[in-house]
Amino acid sequence: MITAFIHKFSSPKSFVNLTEKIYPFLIIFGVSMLIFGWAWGLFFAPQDAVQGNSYRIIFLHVPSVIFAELIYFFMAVCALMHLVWRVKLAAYLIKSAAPIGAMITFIGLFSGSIWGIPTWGTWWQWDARITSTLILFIMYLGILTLHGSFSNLEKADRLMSILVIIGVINIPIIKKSVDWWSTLHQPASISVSGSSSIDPSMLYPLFISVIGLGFTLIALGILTSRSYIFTREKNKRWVLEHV
Amino acid sequence: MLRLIKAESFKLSKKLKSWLGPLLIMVLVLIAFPLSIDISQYDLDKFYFSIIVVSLLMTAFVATEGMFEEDFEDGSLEQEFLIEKDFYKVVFSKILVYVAFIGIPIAFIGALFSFANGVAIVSFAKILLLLSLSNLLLFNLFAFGNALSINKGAMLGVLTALPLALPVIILLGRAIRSIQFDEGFTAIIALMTGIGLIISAIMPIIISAVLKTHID
Amino acid sequence: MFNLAFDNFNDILYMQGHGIYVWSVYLIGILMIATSFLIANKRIKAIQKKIKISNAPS
Amino acid sequence: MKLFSAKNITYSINENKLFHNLSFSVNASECLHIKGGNGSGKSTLLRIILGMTSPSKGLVESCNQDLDISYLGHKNAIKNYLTPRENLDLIFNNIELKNAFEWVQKFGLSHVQDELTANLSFGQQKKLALIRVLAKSSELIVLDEPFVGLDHAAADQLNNFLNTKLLQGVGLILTSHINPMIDCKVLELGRNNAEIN
Repeated sequence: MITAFIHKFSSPKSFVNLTEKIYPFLIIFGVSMLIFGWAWGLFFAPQDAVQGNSYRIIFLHVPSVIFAELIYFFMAVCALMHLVWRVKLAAYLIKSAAPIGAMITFIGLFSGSIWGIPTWGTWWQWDARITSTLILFIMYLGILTLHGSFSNLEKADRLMSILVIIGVINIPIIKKSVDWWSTLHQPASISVSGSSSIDPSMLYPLFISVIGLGFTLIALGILTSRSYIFTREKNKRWVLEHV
Repeated sequence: MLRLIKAESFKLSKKLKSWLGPLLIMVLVLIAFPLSIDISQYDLDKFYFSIIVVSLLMTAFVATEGMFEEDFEDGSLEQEFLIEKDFYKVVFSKILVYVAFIGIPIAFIGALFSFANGVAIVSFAKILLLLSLSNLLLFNLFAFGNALSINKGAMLGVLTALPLALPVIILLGRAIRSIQFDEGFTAIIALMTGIGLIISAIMPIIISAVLKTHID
Repeated sequence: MFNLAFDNFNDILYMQGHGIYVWSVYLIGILMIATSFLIANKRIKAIQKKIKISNAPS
Repeated sequence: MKLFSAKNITYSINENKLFHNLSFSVNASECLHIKGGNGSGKSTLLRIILGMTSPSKGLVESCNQDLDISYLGHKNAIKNYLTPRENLDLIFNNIELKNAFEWVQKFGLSHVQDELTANLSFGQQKKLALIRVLAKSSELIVLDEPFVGLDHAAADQLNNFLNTKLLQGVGLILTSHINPMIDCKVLELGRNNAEIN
């Protein structure tokens, strides 16, 4: 029953048809929210008492890091769907989401490093959050490389799904263990985003940019997955009719 | 199961470079690292354990390289599939044999060298136990990486399995500190034994699924 | 809430010495996201063209 | 007695169909010869029968859950850093081992049985690989191009052996581009269609 239901609503054809309809709304809403949030954050939000103006990187950095992890989580759900119910679309989505995840993780790492220079005086710290984000980045690359190394694409889909699931267990473990490790020699001296104590005038634009980046990334995901679905199913009749 | 363990040990004993190579690398790294630091300036026993961790990682990688590759290439895996219908026993006994024949000797060498570098004699057994357990974990994880890329050699496997080894390294570092300061060692060893048991039970299931996908 | 935090355009660029960090991060971030949109669009065009050519009545 | 049956098997790689809606069955004492050009999917079909590859559509049913199968594919499952004797030791238990060494003599491998397999000729290695199938008692024998690399005498021996096995009630499936001296059903794989004669 469940299997039949899932397969009916997860055909690549209906996915492409649906996403094509909602794409314009997503991209317009996402980009305008992003512009609004960033403009607010960059020009109108007050200066931070401690960090000065450098904290304005937060409006790009925090959304990136959030989606770096959310995208991986999304991929893990897809991987489960692919392995348990053999949903082809799920594998296509993993493959198209991975480069976006890698890109946004890179932006998160990069913005964090640049932010670190004026704030901590160093661009790198071995604390739990940064280390696990770096590992996340490496895992995205590993997933992409693994998928690229097979000529039989169905095999590649399955192995990639297994790796994604192993990775989703690994990320929190690394985070916890680094935390545990670093509390041994020094208490965590730097907290990257003290989100609980943040002022509302900074929180609103941050919230808006998270939503904006989220919708923009969904739109991007729709584009990449569409091109990938066409590539994989180029011999199917519905693709011919669609193009 | 006994048949598989016997066959694997026989095969490994005939492949000189597969078991002697990692041992030699372990010895070489342990000799070479102290030479590359100015001993008079630094306190060697402070650095020594990080050297052991690095060489453990390297040797575990070298030792597991091509673990399943040969059996995949020459078709032995297909034959095992026809007999067992599953790879769990094959994988389990292979990892067991590799840990017994390569992992534990490496741990012994590591413990011996740290003993030679001024660690108290009571710690020798502790370090041996600790390194053997870490090798059990590392071999399981790298075996997974190797299984993923049996069609393309080991490099890809390293890339995908190295992040998995990170918690093990952190745990190892923590345990070594506990030996140095002589506190909380039993708790950490108990934790590592628990993780080791769980991993060696679960990893073969995952690896077996990977291998099944490969012969498909 | 919507009072400009800066006095003039130069202040916005300079941000009391932090401008170089802030603006370079945003510039590179925006460039990367925009480029991925362009690449995705280009790929879709390419694959559509390829499918059309390979299935054109000959 | 039916050993196994395949129903409506379709297999496709990367959305390209290799074969479509194949149905056949093999009984005890029956031989199935799978023919077809290069890349027509002969080996893949064998692997589907063995349960290694899962078909895109369709069903393979063996009538006995643990059907004893001997298989020899393109990969000969021989360790070339071991001698033939050690290889056989690795594969067989004590009872089968005696049988295996009889075949070593029949194939004239006695004088090389303690040399490294890597130094043996292609034909000798092929014979060694065949012993895996010959010395084992099984209900179904599956062979992928068994005659490639064999000399006349060995090919005759193999034909004789397979014929006696068929009489004993063993099922046989093989692919070969030369016709074996065995009475077989023929399954011809072609482009998107297949016929059984």
